Amino acid sequence: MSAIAMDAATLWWVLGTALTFLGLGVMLAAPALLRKLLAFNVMGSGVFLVLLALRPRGPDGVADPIAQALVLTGIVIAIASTALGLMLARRYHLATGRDSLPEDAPEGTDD
Amino acid sequence: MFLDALSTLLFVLATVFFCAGTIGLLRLPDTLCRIHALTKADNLGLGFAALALIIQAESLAAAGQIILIWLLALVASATAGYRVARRCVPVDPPP
Amino acid sequence: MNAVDALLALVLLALAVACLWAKTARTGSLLFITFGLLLALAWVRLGAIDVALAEAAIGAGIAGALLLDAARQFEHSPAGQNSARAPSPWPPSLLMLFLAAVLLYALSTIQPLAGDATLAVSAALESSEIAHPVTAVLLVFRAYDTLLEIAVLLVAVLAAQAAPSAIRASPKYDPALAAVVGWMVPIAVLVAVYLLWAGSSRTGGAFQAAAVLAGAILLARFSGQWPDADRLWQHAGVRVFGLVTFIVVGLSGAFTAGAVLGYPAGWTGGLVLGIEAALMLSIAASLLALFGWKER
Amino acid sequence: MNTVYTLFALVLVVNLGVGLLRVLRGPSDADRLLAGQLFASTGVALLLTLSAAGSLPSLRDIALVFALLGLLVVLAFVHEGDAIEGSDDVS
Repeated sequence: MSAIAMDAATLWWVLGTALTFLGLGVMLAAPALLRKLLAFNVMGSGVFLVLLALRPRGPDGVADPIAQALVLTGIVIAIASTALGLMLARRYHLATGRDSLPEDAPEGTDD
Repeated sequence: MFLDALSTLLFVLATVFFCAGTIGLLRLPDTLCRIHALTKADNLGLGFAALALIIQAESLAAAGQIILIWLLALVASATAGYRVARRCVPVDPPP
Repeated sequence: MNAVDALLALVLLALAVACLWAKTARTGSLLFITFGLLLALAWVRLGAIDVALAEAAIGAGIAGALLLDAARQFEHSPAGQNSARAPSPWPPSLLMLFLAAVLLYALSTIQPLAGDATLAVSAALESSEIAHPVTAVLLVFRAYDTLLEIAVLLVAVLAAQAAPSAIRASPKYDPALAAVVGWMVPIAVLVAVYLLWAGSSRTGGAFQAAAVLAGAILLARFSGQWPDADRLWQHAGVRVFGLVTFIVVGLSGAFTAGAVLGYPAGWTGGLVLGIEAALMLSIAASLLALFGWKER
Repeated sequence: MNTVYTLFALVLVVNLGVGLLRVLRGPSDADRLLAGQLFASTGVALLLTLSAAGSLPSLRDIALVFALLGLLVVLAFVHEGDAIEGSDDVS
């Protein structure tokens, strides 16, 4: 694939790293709350990919059961916190009509 | 041996329909037209692939599950096409 | 098959970028759903079939419905223009690049080895009386974690309910949709029970089953079917049932098996299945509660 | 048979890659949704093929979930009735 001899696991943890920091960057920089939540989820997926790809596979090609259990737990927690975040963002929007926090709002777009 | 050849043939047919579906999705001019690509070409492709895999299935239960999946996909995409089309077309049909 | 992996990874990366820089909240949500769909395929390629099943049900199904539901509200708001502003790039992205490079370097020096814990799992699998290793880890070896996870889910639900929920219009009746959903929902419920049962011997389990179950109820809800059954799900008792069952069985393990969250020999399979069934109902009800749905 | 499975899987992933153009380009969200549905049915075919190739019966369960919950996203998308939207909004 490239200069580094890339096996399948390497491919996935490289992708995982890319997704993690894409997500983190957008989560920090984006003003809109919903975009922050999307970024949070992308970041989470990236972390899960790194976590799983780093574990060696079992003899039958099945991924490590402990890593799988951790990621499963993580997915459920991620959806719970996303739902909570969405709920807060919606209530905030209903109350103020904004979709981003005032200190994050870019100049001139905040009415 | 004959069954393998039959499966391969069905896979080739599935390839044709899947590619047609994807090309349709890209090339057709508007949303309503593009629904065709989803509901017709792609489901035929999936149907041929399912048929090819049923021939190779290791048990009756596996074959049954593949058929169920195909039926569900058919119904789901037909309904999806209908709902999306309703959204694109302004007039309600006469009661 | 490496070409399949590489292509899949590229598509995932493109989707993630498009999702994060999407013009509107709704476009972003749609792209995220597609991302989740393909991520499930990536999990399959990684051999993590349990995770793939959960991602297909939760990531692409439930999360998609949640996000689209929320995005609609932001779409119609006058301030919705704010989200059109893509994140302003430079200083953080340089930092991100630097951190990514550091992490990549660190990861490249790690030699993947089967750790002691992994070896312990495969050694102890025989005595745990559960054939599927992931289920054994979740409910036998790491039962504390799962117990607390359910508690966290309940806390999230409680917090979400502290904010009064938005009121939605009940959907218009559509005969064609009602007919389709009318036979799809029973199949989905059946699939949920099947996944729960499958979890004791192969891929499946409470989380995946719960997500499918919640999906089934949402299907019914979006088409305006079975409102009475839907109301039953909103009862708080359903949400805590799983946690209570888990705690009761866990505590009784102190007397019957000599350890809290232990299972008496010979009973593990049945008890775990019972706990998982209770958890399935509660997780599904909690996921539904997180939608904050209240009909007009 | 395994070569055939591999080739077909590759064809499907290439289809996903090409279909990505429609997802990215839109122009309307309805188009993205349709492309996403196309991804779902391609994904079902891919899962069934991989299940046969690797003798992994569990992959069929995932395909089943894909087929069941794909409709959920569509219904969430169109849920609030029949707003006019689609072919006319060009970005």
